[in-house]
Amino acid sequence: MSTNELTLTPSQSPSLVNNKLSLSPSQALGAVRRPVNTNGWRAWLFTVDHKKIGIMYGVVAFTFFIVGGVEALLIRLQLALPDGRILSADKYNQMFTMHGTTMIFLFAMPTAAAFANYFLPLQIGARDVAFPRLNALSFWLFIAGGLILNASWFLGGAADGGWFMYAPNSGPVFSPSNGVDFWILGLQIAGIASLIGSINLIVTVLNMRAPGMTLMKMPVFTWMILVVQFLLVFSLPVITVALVLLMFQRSYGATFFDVSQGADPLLWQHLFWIFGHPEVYVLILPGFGIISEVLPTFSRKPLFGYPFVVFSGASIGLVGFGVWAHHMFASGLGPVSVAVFSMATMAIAIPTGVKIFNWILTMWGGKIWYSAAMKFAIGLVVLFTIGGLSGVTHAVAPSDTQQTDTYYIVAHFHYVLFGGMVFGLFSGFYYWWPKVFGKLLNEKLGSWNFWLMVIGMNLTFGPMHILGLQGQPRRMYIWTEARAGEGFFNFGFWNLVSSIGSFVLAVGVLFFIINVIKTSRNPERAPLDPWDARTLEWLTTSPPKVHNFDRVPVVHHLDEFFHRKYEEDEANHSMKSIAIGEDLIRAEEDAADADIHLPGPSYWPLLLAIGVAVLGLGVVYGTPIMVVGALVVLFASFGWVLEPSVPEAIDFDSPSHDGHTKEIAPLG
Amino acid sequence: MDSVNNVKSSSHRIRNSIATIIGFVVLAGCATNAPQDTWQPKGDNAQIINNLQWIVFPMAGVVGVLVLGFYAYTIYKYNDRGQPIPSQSHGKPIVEIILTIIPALILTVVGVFTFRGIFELANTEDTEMVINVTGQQWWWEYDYPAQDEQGITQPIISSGQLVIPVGTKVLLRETSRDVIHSYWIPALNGKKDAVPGRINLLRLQADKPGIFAGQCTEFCGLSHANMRMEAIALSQEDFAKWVANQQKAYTAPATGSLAKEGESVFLNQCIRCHQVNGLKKADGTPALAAPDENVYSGAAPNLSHLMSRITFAGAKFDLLNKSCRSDVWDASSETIGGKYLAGVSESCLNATHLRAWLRNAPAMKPMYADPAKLASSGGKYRGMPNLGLTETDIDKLVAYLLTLK
Amino acid sequence: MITPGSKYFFGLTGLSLIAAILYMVLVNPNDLGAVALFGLATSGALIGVMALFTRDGDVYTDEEAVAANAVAGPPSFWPIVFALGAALVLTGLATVSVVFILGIAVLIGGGVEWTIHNWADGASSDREFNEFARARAISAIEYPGLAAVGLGVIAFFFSRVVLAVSKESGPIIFIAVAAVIFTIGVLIASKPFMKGAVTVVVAVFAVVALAGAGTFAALSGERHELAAAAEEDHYDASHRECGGEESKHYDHLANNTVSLRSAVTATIFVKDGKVYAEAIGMTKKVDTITIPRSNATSVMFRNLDEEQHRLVVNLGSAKVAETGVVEKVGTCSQLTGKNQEQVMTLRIPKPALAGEPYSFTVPGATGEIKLVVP
Amino acid sequence: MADIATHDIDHATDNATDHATGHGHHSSTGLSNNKLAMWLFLGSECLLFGGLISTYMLYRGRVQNGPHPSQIYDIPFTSVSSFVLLMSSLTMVLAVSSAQRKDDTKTNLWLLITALLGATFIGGQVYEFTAFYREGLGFTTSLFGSSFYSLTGFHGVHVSIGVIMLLSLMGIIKKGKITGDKAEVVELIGLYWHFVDIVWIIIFTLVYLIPS
Amino acid sequence: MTTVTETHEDAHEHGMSDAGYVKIAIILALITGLEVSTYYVDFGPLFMPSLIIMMVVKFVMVVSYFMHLKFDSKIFSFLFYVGLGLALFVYITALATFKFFIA
Repeated sequence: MSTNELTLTPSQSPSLVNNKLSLSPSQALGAVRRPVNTNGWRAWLFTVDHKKIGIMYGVVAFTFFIVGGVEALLIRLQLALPDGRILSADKYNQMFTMHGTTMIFLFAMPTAAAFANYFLPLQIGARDVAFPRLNALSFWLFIAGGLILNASWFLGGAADGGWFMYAPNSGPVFSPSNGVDFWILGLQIAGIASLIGSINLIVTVLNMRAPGMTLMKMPVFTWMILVVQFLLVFSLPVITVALVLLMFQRSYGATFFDVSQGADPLLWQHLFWIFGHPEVYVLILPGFGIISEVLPTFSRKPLFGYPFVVFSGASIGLVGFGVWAHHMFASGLGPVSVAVFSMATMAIAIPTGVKIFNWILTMWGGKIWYSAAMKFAIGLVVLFTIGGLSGVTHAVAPSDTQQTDTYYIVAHFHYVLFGGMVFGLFSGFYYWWPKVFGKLLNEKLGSWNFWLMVIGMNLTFGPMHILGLQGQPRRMYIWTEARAGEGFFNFGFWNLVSSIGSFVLAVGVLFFIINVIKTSRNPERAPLDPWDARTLEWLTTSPPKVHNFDRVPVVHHLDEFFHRKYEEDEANHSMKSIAIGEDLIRAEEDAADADIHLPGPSYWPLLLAIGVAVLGLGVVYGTPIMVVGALVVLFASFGWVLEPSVPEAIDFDSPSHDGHTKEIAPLG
Repeated sequence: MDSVNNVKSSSHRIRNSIATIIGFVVLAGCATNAPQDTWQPKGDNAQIINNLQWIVFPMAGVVGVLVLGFYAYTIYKYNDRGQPIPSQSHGKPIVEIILTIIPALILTVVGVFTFRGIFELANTEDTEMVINVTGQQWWWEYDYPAQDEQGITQPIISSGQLVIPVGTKVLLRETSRDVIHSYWIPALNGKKDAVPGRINLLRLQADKPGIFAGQCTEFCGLSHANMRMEAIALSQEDFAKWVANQQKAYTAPATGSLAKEGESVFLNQCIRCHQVNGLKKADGTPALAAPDENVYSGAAPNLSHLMSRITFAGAKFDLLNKSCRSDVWDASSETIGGKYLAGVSESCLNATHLRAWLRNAPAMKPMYADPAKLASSGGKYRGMPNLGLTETDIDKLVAYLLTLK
Repeated sequence: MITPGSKYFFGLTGLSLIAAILYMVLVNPNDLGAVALFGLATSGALIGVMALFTRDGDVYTDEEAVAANAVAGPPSFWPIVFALGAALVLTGLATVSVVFILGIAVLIGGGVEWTIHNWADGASSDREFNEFARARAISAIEYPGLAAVGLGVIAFFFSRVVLAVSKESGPIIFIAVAAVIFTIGVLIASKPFMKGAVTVVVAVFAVVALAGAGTFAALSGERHELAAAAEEDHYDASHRECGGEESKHYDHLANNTVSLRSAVTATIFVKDGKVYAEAIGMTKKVDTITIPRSNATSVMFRNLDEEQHRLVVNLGSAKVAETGVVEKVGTCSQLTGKNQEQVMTLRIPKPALAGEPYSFTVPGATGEIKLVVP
Repeated sequence: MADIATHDIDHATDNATDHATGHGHHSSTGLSNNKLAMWLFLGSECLLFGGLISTYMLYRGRVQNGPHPSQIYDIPFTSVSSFVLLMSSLTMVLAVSSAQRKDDTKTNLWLLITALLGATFIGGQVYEFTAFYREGLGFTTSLFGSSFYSLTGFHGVHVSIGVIMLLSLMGIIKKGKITGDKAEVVELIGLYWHFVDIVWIIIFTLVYLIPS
Repeated sequence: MTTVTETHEDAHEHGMSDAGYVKIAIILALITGLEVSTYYVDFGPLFMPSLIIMMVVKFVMVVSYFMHLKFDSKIFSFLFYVGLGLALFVYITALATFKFFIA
C-alpha cells in the first residue's frame, strides 16, 4: 500500500517550457513557483488534500478541547466551595465565556469538520472535496479565528459577556476591555471559515458521489453532515449580521443597542438565537451521524428505519429554524409569541425521539460487539435521552421560567452536548482511528476512558439538575451559604460532587490521550477491515492513498461494502460471508484507474487567511492595519483565481517524470 | 469481546439509571429547603408553574425509565453470543409511525396544559397593585406609584427588598437602567427579564407572610452573583404600617449627637449620589442627590428608610447581625411581620459589614468603581467607589444611618 | 527557496515579534513601544517577502550565460510612475494630506512594479518566459489594483459633479451619463465598424470629460445648499420648536412610520381634542405616568384627530450654564397627522421639584398627563 | 465586510472538480460545482441582507436627533440610481449571452458597460452619503443613521466588489488567462451581479419608497 | 457543462435570446417607472400593497430570467429559494415579536 510514494506530475505541458531554458524552474521562478512538495512541513502547510486537512482540524480542535477543559476545571474549582477564591469575578466571567465559546466554536464544530472532511469524500466514493483550495482556506481561517479569540487572554483580558454576549452588556461601556472585540472578530472569521466549508461540503455531497450512490444510498453520517452544512449556510449569515452590528457599535460608535437612542436590546437576542438554535443542531447532528454508523456496524444490522432517521434529521434541521425564541421565554416576548415557540419546541422533540427509538431498534435483534466505539455510542443514546427529556421540561414555557439561567439548564445542555456530541465524537475516534492512522486504539484503555468519562460526566452534570431546581443561577462567580439551603444535600454537597466529578471526567479524557500516545508507539498495524464495517470508506487502504480509491467504486446498495462481503442465506435469513474485506481492497488496487489528476498544493489559502486575520485585527488596532490586510486579501484572492488548480509543468524541476508510464502514482 | 464483563456492567447500568432518575425526583423535590427552591410555590403564580412541573417532570421520568429500561434489556439480550449475523432488515414503517404518534400524543397533552398556563400567567386584568421595578448594576430599585386603594398617597421609593401585601395581585413593571437583568423570586413566580427600554410585566402574589429570596438571573456583568433581592410579604395591616413608615417625614438627628455629625458627613460625601428624602443642607435648602453626574447608570439607592430594610448593597449583605437575622428569617408567618417592621436597631446592626462597606465598597463587592477603568463610561462610576473615609467619619455615618428608619 | 537575504529579514521579524510579545506581557501592552516593535516585525516580513520574490534581487547567481544572453524587455515606464509618486508626496507634504497619501500609494505601486519588472527581465534568456514570470508575480496585484483605481476614479469624479450641481439637475446628469454609457455600448455592439479607432477616441474623450468635469466640480466645491445645511444643522434637537405651528425643517415631511411598539411604557392619545393615556400593565386609562429617574423610557404619541398635533413634554426649567438665564426645559415630537404615531425616548435625570411638576401636553388639545419621576 | 465578500471570487474560479473526479466522470447531478456553490452562497446572502434590512425596518423611525428618513431621502435621484443598476443587469446578461456564444469582444464590451454603470451607481451612493451627512445624518446620529448606512453601505461594498470583479475579468479574458470555463465564469459573476441588483430592488422599495 | 433541463434549442445553452432579455428589461423599467410614480401620485390604500407586489414581480423576473432560474436545474432554485424562504420566515417572525406589523 505504500508503494505509491507521493509525487506530483503536471497535468499539461505549457508551450512555455523551453528546451533552451538553462535554469531550473525553481531557480528562475524563486518564490513565485507554486508549492509542489509532497512531504515535510510544506506538504501540510500548503496542502489541499481533504485527509491532511481533516487531520489538522482534528489536532487543532482537540488542543482547543484541552484549553476549554482546563477553563471548565478552573470554573469547577472556584465553585467547589462557597465563596471561592480561585478566580476573581472578572477572571471567572472571562473563564465561562471562553469555555463556552471555545468548546462550541473551536472544539465541537471543527472536530465535526475534521470527521466530515476526512470521511465524507470517502463515504461517497470521491477523490477529494469539490473545492480543495477552499477547504484549505476554511481550515486556515478557523485557525486565525481561534488564535484571535484566545489572543485576547494576553491582550488585556478575554471576552466576559457569556457565550451569547447579550447586548447592551457587551457594548463599549459595560465591557470596556478589548476582549469582546477579539471575540467578535474571532467568531466572524471562524464563521466565514464554516460558511465556506459548508458550501464546499454541500457541493461535494451533491456532485461528487460515486456512480450509483443516490442520495438515499448515502451513509447516515454523510446525510447528517449534509443537514448540518445546510444549517450552517443559512444560519451563519444571521450571526454575521449580529456581530457586524455589535462591531460597528463598539468600534465605530453606531447606536444599534444604545437604549437611550430608542434601541431595543432584544434585536441582538433574536439575531443571536436565530443563528444559535440551528447551531445547537449543528453541534449535535454530527454526533448522531457518527453513532448511526457505529451502532449498525457493531450490531451487524443496518440502521433501523434508515429513511426515517434521514428525514427526522432533515426535519430537525428545518424545524430548528423555527424555535429560536425558546431561549428568550423570560425576556418579555408576550404570551402569544411564547405560546407559539413553546409548541414549536415540543414539536421538535418528536423527530428527535424517532432517532432514539431507531437507534435502540437497530440494536434489537443484532449481534452486538461492545467495543470502545460502541460503548461511547451507547453512552450517547442514554445520556442524550436524559438530556432530551430535561429539554422537554424546558419546552413547557412556564416551567422554563423557573429553570432557565439556572444550573438546571447547564445540566440539560451538557447532557445534550457532552453526552450527545462529545460521546459521539469519541465513538468516532475509536471507530475511525485505524482508518486514519492504520493502528487500532487500545480497547482496554478505551474501556477505562469510557467508564471514567461516563462516571465523571454524570457526577459533574447530574447534580447540576438538582442545584438548578434548588435555585442556583448559572454564571455566578461565587455561591454563598446564605442561599445554599439546609441539611446535607444542599448547594454545598452537590457543588462539591460536581467539582469532583469534573476531575474524574478530566482523568477520563487523559486516558484517551494516553491511549493515543501508546498506540502511536505500538508498531502493530491494524487490519484493513477491523470492524467488519459497512460503508465505502473501508473499501480502501488504511490510511487511504492520496487519491482515496484506486478505482472509483460503483454503488448498488446502502452499506455497499457490507453487501460486497455478505449475502443473505435463503435458508435461515441470516447473512453468510461471500468475501473478505481485505481481498476486496486488494482487488481494487489491481484494477486501479489510470490517469488520475489531483489538485496541487497552493500558497493562496494560507495567505488569504492571514490577510483576513490582519484585516480583522485592523478593527481593533486601527485602519492602516486594515488597509494592509485588505491588500493582502485582494492579492491572495486574485493570485488564487489566476492559479490553475493543477500545477503546470513549469513548476516541476524535472518535467519528465521518473517513468511511471501508467499515471497511477497517487497524484499523477 | 469480554461479554461477561459487559453483561455485568450493563445490568449495573440499568440499576444506575433507574436509581439516578428516582434520585432526581426525590432529592430535587423535597430536599433541603433551599431559599430559592423552584419546587416550593408560595403563591398563585408559582403554583400554576408548579402544577405544570408536576405534569412534565413525572412524564419525562416515566418515559425515560421506559425507554432506558427497554434499551438496557436490548443491550443485555443481543450481546454477541455467537448468534449468526441477522437478516439485514431495514425496519418496519408501522413501528416508526407508532413511535412517532405516541410521543406526539403525549406532547399534545402537555402542550394543551402549557398553552393554558402561559396565558394564565400573562393575565394582568385583575391587578390590584402596581410597582415599578428597575434593575441596575447590581441592585434593584422599587418605586410604588401613588395608589389610593393601597393607601399609598405619595410615591414610595426603596431598593433591594420588595415589600408586598399578602393575597394581593401585585404587578411588577420591570425595566432596567443599563444592561439586562432578570427578576426572579422562585417561590412567587418564574423569572422575567428587566430589559432596558422595555417594560416587562411580572405578577407576584404571596399566600402567606414571609421572606422570599431571589436573585438576578440574567448575566449582568462583574457582580452578577451579588445581585440579589428579597420579596417580603406582609399581612394587610402590617403592610399599611410599612407604607405609613415609608411616607413618614424626615426627622433630623438631635443637635450635638454623633448622628448629627454623621448627617454632615453624609451631606459632604454621600448626598452626591444617595438621596435621603427631606434632608436639608446647612442653609436650609433641600439636599438633592445628582447621581447622574457621578454614576453611569444615573441612580444610587435611595436611603431615606435604609434601616427599615434588613439587607443592603443589592441585598448582598445583612444589616442585621447573625442572631437578629435568624430571628427574622426563621420567624413563623404569624410573627414575621412584626419582626420585619421593627427594622434594624443599634444592638442588632451588623456593624462589621456596614463599616467595611463604607471603608472600601469595591473590596466588598466587585464593581467597576475603579478609577482606572472610567474612560469607557465617560468618567462615571458604576457602583460605589472607595470614598477614603476616616474611621471617625465612619463612626459618625453609621450613627446617622441608624436614624434612617 | 528561502534566499539568504530574506532569511535575515525573517529573522528580524521573528526577533521583533518575540520582543514585541515580551514587551507587551512584561511592560505595557498599549503604548508606542509595542506598536513600534510590531511595526518592525511587519516591515521585516514585508521586505523579507519582497527579497524572497526577487531572490534578493540577484538574478545572475546561477549562470553567467543567462546574463550574457539576457534580452532587455521593452523599456519600462515604471520609473516615471515612481517619480510621479515622489512628486506627489512632496506636493502633498506642502499642501493637503490626501495628495500625500495618494503619492505614497503611487510611489509604492510604481516601486513594486518597477522591481518586479526588472527582476523578471533577468529571470532567463527567454523573453516569453520572463513575461510569464512577471505575470505570475504581479498580475494578482495588477488586476484588482487597476480595477479598484478605475472604480475609485469614476465614483469620485462623478460624485463631485453631482455634489456641485443643483439638487434638481443631479438626477438628470446621472441619467444622461448612464444613457451615454449604455448607448455607446449598444452602438459599438451593433455597429462593428465603430470598433478600433472610434472606440479609442470615444474612450479617451469620455475619460477626459469625466476627469475635467470632476476636477472642475471638486475645485468649485459643493452646492451652497449643502454647505448651508452642514452649517445650520437644521435637524439638531436644539432647533426644535414645540409650539402648535409647523416649523420649517423639524416638522417637514413629518409623518413617519413607527416600529417601536414593543418597547413603549405608555401611549398618549389625542382624540376629539382631548389628551388621554394608557400605560402597559394598567387596565384603566391613566392620568399619571411614572418613570424611573435616569432611565431611557419611550413614550408613544398617537394622534386620532384630523388636525396635526404634537406631543410636548415639559420638564420644568433650568439655568443655562453660560448665561444664567432660566429657560424652560423639555422636548417634543414632530407634528403628527391623523392616525400617525411618534415615539419619544426620554431620560430624565432629576426628580421634579414640587413647584414645577413635569407633564405631557399637546398644544391645541385640552388636558395634560402628569409625569412623575420619583 | 471585504472578507465576507472576497470568497465570491473564489467560488467563481476554483474548479478542481474535473480533475479531482478523474477523467470523463461527470458530476452526480450533472451540474457545475461552481454554479451550485454560487447559488448556495446567494441563498446564504439572502439571510445576510435579510438581517440588515430587518434591522433597518425595526429602527427606521427611531430618531432622537437628526433627520427622519423622509426628510432627507432624494427619491428622484435614488430612482435614477435604481434604474441604472437595473439596466446594468441587462448589460450583464448580454455579456453572459455573448460569452456563451464565445464572442470575447462583445463579452468584454458588455462587461465594461456593466462595470461603468455600476461605478456610476457607486458614485451616486458616494454623493448620497455625502449629501445626507451634510444635512445632519451621521453614522452615529441616530438608530436610523446607523442602520441606514450599514445596510446601504453593505450593499455598496457588494457592488464595488462586483465592479472590481467585472473589470479584472475583462483584463483576464483579454490576456487569455482564465483558468476555467470562460462562459461559466462570466455567468457566475453575472449571478452575483444580478443578486446585488435584486437586493437593491428590495431596498429601493422597503427603504426608500415606503416611508414616504 | 451539461444541464439536466436543457429545454431551449436556442443558440445558447440555456436562457433566452438577447431580444428576449431586452424585452424583460423594458418591462422591468416600466415597473420601476410605476413604482417611482407612487412618490408623485397618491395611491391611497393601494400604496403599500402595490409597491410590495411590484417589488416581488421585479425580483422574480430578474431571478427567473436574468439569473436563468426558470431555465436551469431545479436544484439551483431549491438552494436559492430555501435561503430566501428561511430569510422571510425568520425575519418576519422576529419582527412580529416586536409588534412591528400591528398598526
